[in-house]
Amino acid sequence: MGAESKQTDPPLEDAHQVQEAVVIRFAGDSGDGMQIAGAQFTLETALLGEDVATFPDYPAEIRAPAGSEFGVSAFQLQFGSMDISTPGDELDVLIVMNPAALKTNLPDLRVGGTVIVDTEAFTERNLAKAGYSTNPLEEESLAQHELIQLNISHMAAEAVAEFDLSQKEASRSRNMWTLGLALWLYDRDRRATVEWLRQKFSARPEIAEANVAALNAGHAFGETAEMPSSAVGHGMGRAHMMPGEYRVATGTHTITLGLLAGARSAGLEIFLGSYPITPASPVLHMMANMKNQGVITFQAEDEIAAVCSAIGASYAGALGVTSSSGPGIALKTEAIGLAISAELPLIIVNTQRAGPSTGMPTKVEQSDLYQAVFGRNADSPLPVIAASTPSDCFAVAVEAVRLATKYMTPVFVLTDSYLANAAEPWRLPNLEAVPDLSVVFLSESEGGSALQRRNPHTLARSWVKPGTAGLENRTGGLEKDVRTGHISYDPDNHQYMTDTRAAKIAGIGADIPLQEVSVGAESGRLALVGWGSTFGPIRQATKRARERGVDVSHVHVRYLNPFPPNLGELLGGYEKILVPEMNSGQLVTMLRSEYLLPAETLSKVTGQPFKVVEIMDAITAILET
Amino acid sequence: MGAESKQTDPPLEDAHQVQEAVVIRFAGDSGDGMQIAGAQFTLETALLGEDVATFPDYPAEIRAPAGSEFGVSAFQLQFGSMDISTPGDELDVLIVMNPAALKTNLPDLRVGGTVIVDTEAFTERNLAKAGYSTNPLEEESLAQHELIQLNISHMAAEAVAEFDLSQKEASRSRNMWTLGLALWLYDRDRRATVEWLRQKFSARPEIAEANVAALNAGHAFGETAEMPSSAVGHGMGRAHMMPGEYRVATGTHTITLGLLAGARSAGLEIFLGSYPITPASPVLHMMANMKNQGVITFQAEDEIAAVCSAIGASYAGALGVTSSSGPGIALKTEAIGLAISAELPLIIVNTQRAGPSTGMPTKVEQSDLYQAVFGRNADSPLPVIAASTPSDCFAVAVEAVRLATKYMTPVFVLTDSYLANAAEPWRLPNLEAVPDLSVVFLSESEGGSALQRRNPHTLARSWVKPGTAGLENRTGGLEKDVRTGHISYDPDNHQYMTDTRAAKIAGIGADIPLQEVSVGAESGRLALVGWGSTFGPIRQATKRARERGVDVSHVHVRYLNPFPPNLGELLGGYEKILVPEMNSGQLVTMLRSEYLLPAETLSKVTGQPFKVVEIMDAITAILET
Amino acid sequence: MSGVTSPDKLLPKDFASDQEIRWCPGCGDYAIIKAVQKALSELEVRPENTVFVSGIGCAARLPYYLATYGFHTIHGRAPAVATGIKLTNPDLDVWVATGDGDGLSIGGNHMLHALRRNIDLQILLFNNEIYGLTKGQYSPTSRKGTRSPSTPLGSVERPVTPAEFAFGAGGRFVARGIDTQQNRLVPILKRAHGHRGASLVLIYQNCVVYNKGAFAHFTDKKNAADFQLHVEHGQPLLFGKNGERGLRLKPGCLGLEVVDVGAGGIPAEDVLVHDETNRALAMQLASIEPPEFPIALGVLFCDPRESYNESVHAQIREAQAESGVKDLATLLRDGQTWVVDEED
Amino acid sequence: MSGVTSPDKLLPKDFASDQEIRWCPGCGDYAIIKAVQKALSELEVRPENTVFVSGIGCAARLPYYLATYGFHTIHGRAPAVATGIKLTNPDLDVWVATGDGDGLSIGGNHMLHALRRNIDLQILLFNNEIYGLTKGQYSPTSRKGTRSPSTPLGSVERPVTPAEFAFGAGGRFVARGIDTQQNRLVPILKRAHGHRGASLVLIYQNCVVYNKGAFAHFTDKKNAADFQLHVEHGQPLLFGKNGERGLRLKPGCLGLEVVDVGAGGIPAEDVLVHDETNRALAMQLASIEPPEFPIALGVLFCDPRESYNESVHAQIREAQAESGVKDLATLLRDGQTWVVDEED
Ligand SMILES: Cc1ncc(C[n+]2csc(CCOP(=O)(O)OP(=O)(O)O)c2C)c(N)n1
Ligand SMILES: Cc1ncc(C[n+]2csc(CCOP(=O)(O)OP(=O)(O)O)c2C)c(N)n1
Ligand code: SF4
Ligand code: SF4
Ligand SMILES: [Mg+2]
Ligand SMILES: [Mg+2]
Repeated sequence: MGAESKQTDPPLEDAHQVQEAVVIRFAGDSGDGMQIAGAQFTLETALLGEDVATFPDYPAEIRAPAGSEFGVSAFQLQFGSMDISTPGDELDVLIVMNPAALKTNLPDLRVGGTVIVDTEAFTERNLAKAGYSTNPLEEESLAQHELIQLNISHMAAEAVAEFDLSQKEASRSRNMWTLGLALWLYDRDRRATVEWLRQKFSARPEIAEANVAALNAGHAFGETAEMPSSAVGHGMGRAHMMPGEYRVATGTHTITLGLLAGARSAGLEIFLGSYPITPASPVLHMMANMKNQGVITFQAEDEIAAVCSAIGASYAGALGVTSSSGPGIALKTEAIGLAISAELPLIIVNTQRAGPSTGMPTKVEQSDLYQAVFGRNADSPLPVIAASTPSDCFAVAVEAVRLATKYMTPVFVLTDSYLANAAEPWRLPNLEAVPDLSVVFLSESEGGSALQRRNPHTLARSWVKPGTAGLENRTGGLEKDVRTGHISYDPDNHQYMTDTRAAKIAGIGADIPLQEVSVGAESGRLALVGWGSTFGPIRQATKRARERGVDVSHVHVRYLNPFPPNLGELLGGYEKILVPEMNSGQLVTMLRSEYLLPAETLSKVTGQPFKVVEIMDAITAILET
Repeated sequence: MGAESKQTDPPLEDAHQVQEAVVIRFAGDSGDGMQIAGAQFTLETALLGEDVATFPDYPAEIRAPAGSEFGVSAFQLQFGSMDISTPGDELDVLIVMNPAALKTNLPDLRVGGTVIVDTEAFTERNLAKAGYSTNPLEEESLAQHELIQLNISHMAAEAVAEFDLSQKEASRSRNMWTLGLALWLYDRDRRATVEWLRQKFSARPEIAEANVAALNAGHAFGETAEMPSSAVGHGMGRAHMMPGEYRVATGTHTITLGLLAGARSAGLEIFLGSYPITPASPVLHMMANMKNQGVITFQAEDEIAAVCSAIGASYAGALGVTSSSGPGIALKTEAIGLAISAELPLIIVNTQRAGPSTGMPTKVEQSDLYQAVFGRNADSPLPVIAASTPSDCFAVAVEAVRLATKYMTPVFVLTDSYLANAAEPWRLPNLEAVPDLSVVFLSESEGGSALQRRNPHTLARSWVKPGTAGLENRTGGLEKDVRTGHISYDPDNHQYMTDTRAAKIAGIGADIPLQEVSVGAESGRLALVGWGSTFGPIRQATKRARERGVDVSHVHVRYLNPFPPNLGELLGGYEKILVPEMNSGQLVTMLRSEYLLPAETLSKVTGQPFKVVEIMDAITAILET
Repeated sequence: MSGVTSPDKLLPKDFASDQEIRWCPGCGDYAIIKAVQKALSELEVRPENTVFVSGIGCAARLPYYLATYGFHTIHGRAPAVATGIKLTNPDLDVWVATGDGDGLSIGGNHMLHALRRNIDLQILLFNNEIYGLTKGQYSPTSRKGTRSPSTPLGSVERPVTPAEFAFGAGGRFVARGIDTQQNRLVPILKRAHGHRGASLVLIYQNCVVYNKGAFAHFTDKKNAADFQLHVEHGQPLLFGKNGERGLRLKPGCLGLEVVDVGAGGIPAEDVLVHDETNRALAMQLASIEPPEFPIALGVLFCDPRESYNESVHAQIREAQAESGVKDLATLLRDGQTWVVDEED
Repeated sequence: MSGVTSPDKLLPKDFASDQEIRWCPGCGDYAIIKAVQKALSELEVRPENTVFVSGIGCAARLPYYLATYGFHTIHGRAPAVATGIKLTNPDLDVWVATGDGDGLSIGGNHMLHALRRNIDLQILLFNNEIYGLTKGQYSPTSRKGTRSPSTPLGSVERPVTPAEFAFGAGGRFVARGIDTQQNRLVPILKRAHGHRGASLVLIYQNCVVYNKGAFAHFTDKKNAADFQLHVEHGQPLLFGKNGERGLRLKPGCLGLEVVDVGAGGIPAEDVLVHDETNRALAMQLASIEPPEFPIALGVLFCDPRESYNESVHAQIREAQAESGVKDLATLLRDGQTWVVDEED
């Protein structure tokens, strides 16, 4: 089964209205508040009923020197009435707060697109910092675009002049002025933003009101100034969203809530053992914010202690969870083997980032699939599942809880920095539909070894909670006798236990949904097989290609180990298989090995998500050969 | 290319003389000196010119309680004039020092085989400890075997009575008495053993002489007593060994010497950063014994520090080596990524053991192949090579030095607990044939970034040694600009660097020998594809099957990543491919994926090496289907 | 302890599991386990509420031989696993069994942070100054010059003094004992159990195979009186066969000195009195060693602070009291929501 | 420092690399790097013989900005990498740049063992009591109650005092300085360089973004005189605007106390004199803190022992002198050999 899409498929006549979406990017210095402007634009847009997808992209540096190229922080979003599943390939509108932002972002603006600049920031000093020897605003280079020059800094300062702010504080309102203008351009409300500002600055109302004033001023400017008509957009109308209650959420929100929902359904406390690392820390932060929900978070001294504490928690009868990113996961692999050997539930969330080694910590990649599936010493199988959209993280988290507790096994959940940070309208899950995951701890000894009693169907051993009289036992990482649970070096026993561990995980294949086709037909000339956050661009590319009559389908795999039982047969129905991945080709290795199908790889390893057009080009190319 | 065999193929008429080999096992308490008896028997046998293969198998416990089943220590060897590449499937002769040893080892004795017991140890107490309710010496159970009851303890004590030994010391000479008898049975010299005893106990000559006396007494007993003729063997004649100078060596000796030979040829100091772990510690111990060779060994606080110190050593211009076993390797995977990113040579020796987790530390398995090839975060390719016999470890170690320094990359060397401990006659390598691996450090800046100067053929960057004026530079685990070596988050640069890292390792494929067929034809009905220490049993099984006219070949893969360039084509020439592995099927996954060939797995995960007959049965089975 | 049904006081032997012990004959670990079983019995704890967590090593085999819950984890990580157990279920008594390699080499960082956080664990560190299980390599507590398989010419490293390390890590309970001194070890173990916070008990343990007699210079009968100082809170720091020697402050500096007491020496009342809440004194006691000084044994330091587990749960309770546990539906709706109607 | 050819003394700026510095404006790291460059210049070391090794964190970015060799390794592991470098080439000056998270959280074990072994590294620990690079989570040195993204209700952990930890680890050189006090930091760095063994320099560093003013209670101008005690070997432990306060032994116990000096107080000669080789004193100085005491700054302790790298190489040299470096052919033939002839 691929990831559930929040979209109903639009009626056919809508399908080609690609223009029914707009891509806009706010870009400025790290300190310019672009992420906030983008997030609020997203919220106002979502509240309008339009669909939206976002892509925040910020520098690794905390506060890079003002005006430097590497200090540019950007927030891109695509919105519209159609099925929006990516933040967009090319920009229709680019808003830049300084020369460095112009320099680094202009290449992404489409020909004919609009660029709005804050002229005040185009000083000689700033131009020099961005490496411009001449002022681009005075040059040919922007001729292909609609250039709107506004002294935003000045107008924002005027708008907040009446408030008693320091100069620094006053200058921070530029982002709200800019947001106000952007909201006007696309005919969006400001109410949610006003509310948000007043709540955020409740301790300093003058700051809240100054920001509201700047927001209103930007909006008013749009009303009164003569904005070139080409730059003025409009409401796109509501997207064809599935009925339900929605909010804007990132993958961080959804995965955290999903884990909580799963744990509640299982009747377990959550214990998160973690160690900060970009881009995985937000899960720790959000969990830490749920102390009032009884969640225990433990910031350990390192990733090893983090995973070990989670294993201890599971041993003691809680749901042990640990979260990190690739380099931190590497440190956990020995301990994950212990959880496999001792057969304890454990959820390992890997928010992937670009590598190898420290790599590019804030950039996206999905290159830890090998690590999740194969990255331990000895035969140590475990289930691996991946989320495909921010919304999908919720269901994946619940599923992880189900698998971990039902099969007494560590479970890998793969997300990435894109999913963790990107926001989209999230249809709130129907909590009644969350499956009943109630865990039953073994409560009395029924003869034999408490530890080694296995459910004959799942092959899972029973979960024994310390504190239970009569079930005292000793376990650990040494091989265990199949009957007694005691240490055993017996050759046949080791074979049996190894086979049992393998069979237990393989058996999960029969307990997961069959693989469905996300877009397209169940057989044909070409299947694009994806996993994780490539869902959006693959989906869009497939849809667009199909609109053009190309016989291509999109299959998105959530269950990466074991695969859904019908996957091989399904894929066998296509003439060609192309596997787009943000790595050098990892899923493709697994598919080829498992099914002996000549799947090919479409690899992108730039730290940036796929563009739709890149996948469309690959479709064309593979079908031509 | 498979592992080089030390054997010339015997002339055809010899090929069926399977009886020209004998399998003998010494078994007793951990404290009974069985490993020494076995090792000396091996040496005397090898010195005779016979071929020999050994299998020491000892308990995890340091000094298990005397007489307990789990405290039994055994040493098995096969010797003869034929090509001996395994320690043998079934025992011809079993020598046991107590009831527990009889109990645990008897099942391996062939029908009609000889069992020699030390009757003195068959006390009620010892029988009870071994779980015997009655004395097996008085029972039917041994009827299928030739039982020889000797009061070894008593006779040994008498032999040493004249020396001034404590009772404990005197009783320790039992193993020498036993060895003396065994040497007589097979008509072997005692000289090397006498020499060894006198050297070992040079500080306490009375102990040396007592042991010599015991040895001689055992031998004399054979001469004078009426030993059943069925038990008396004979010299087998020299095996058809390749001409050359030989010694007896384990994989620990050969790998250590190979690393030293490689480093000397490269002109580099060796730095070993390691942390003790069974069964990898002997490499550390042997290296630590080479301080007088200038080798630096650093017993680090943990495996992470061990690999990091080795990386530091390589950074400083030495050959950094780190050694461990699976659980310890798991801890090194993050740092290995650093060596990949910084492009530094590093040799990682994994002496594999049974898992998952702590598993069965003293037992053999080859289940860390996935970990070596795939077990890191992100796209982080590196070469992986495996040794197939104790002798082969030398060449593999030299090759690891070549690849690491020529390609500026970490290299995984896989061995296992069998190879590390098993002894065989080792044809001393021709040191002139060790390739010239001279390393040239970059000595002057020729413009551009010192770090990022790449050899256009190997794609390796140059090695810059701190201390070199004018080449000061900064490097690390962040992504580096292809031209300057500075930190870069540029999307295209990351793609380029990722591709370059992949191409560099893939390029090694063109710089390694083509895959050869170890036994059999270059195409046919069936290929057995192995790697690592399964070499011996696969070779024997293939040869025996071929003697019976079965069309089967043996292909043994040393280069596991990248594969030899002709491997796919070669394997394509067989109708069926069977991959025997001491894991749940790891190489088979890689072969299927790489070549889309329907290779099948023959898995054995008992902590024991394959028996020849197990592989022969599998050959029969697969060819019948 | 399967099958225990009566709530009667359990005997030491009731805390023995059915597993055959696999330490070498003569190993100091045998004495330690006896003391542990006796302490558990005297503490009248329940096996089901007791968990022993260990890493890897000979010492770390301890849990297998106890009839409590036992978790034999991975090398060096027992304090981290135990932290997860204790935070999850603070009602459990959680003990850690570790060695000088497990606890101070690979596991040094977890030891540091467990002590610093002051989580309520009893940590028993069996210090034999050697890696027993892996056949005798030197450890971070091995003395300089130790010949071992990995240091055939003698180690050149300066060892760490575990008690000093514990103070540097902020430990609030530090005690020392000798494997075979059951009468002294049992009370120490009981004190450790009583201390609500991280309790570190350092046990000199004789590895008869790889480091035999490493502590003979103060454990041997003939040396015991002169080189063992058994400290007791409120009691003068006296040692020697008849308590004829003692410690006092070295005048004018921050050190201690050995003095003769009584006839020919200083008056008994001038001898320093042990105050287990005096960290500076305890740290000095941790550092003194033969031949100049005796080895200080017993509870060197005990000065409790709120334990980490108490603080964590207090904070959770407060947060819940303030905002209440929200139901999931409410949590999902954090921030603004909107509704898309059927066929809008 | 590409292109340096003249052996002339290099200026501080000659130790700056061509990389644009990426710390936040106002970060204390700017001041530290200036001090480092000045110290390198004054030490007249050569850039090519100098290696800066770091882990991950804001602090760990230091090597990029220095014109020496630089290795930015992985989180927490710099001391281990540096150990390999120093053992391989003892002629190199090896410095480690680390943070409170890098060096004491994930890297605490390597720090312990580097100090214990006494390998000749200069370890600069930038202590801002926060994880800067990962956006402000609390660290093992953060004070109890620290609100951070991972402790929104305040941390409940007891912090470690880095200098105490260093003593527990057996460190032979422990010094403390403040980021912006260049005139005091430079001499400290030079002393660290001069000490042949592991030198730990703890630097209070202001993270203006996530933990601004964490040390204001003793670094602010108005507090400096009363809460900074700059220790100097052989000099009395005086502080206050006019040195009108001092430390002395608290009579009858093992502690220190603050006393008024001069008019109305005790005579100046009764004030304790700093002895940097007195470990007990140094440990007390490491522990005192405001408001009761000032913070002790400067070289708290320096009492050299043979360095690990010296010992390792001395042992190798001895072994070689004894048996000589054998050629490979001889080594191969260790034990007994025999010859199989052609066509035997
Ligand atoms: C990750 C890992 N590294 C290394 C080992 C091997 N190992 C097991 S126990 C041990 C040291 C034991 O020493 P200590 O903790 O002092 O315990 P003792 O055996 O002396 O009681 C080592 C190195 C391991 N099991 N796992
Ligand atoms: C294995 C691993 N875990 C976690 C991280 C994330 N990380 C990078 S720096 C850091 C902490 C930095 O704190 P500190 O050492 O105090 O340095 P500062 O930034 O405050 O100077 C963390 C947690 C990482 N890079 N690698
Ligand atoms: S090796 Fe040493 S510590 Fe381990 S069981 Fe034997 S005597 Fe005890
Ligand atoms: S986050 Fe803090 S420590 Fe890091 S550069 Fe910014 S101010 Fe400095
Ligand atoms: Mg030990
Ligand atoms: Mg910090």
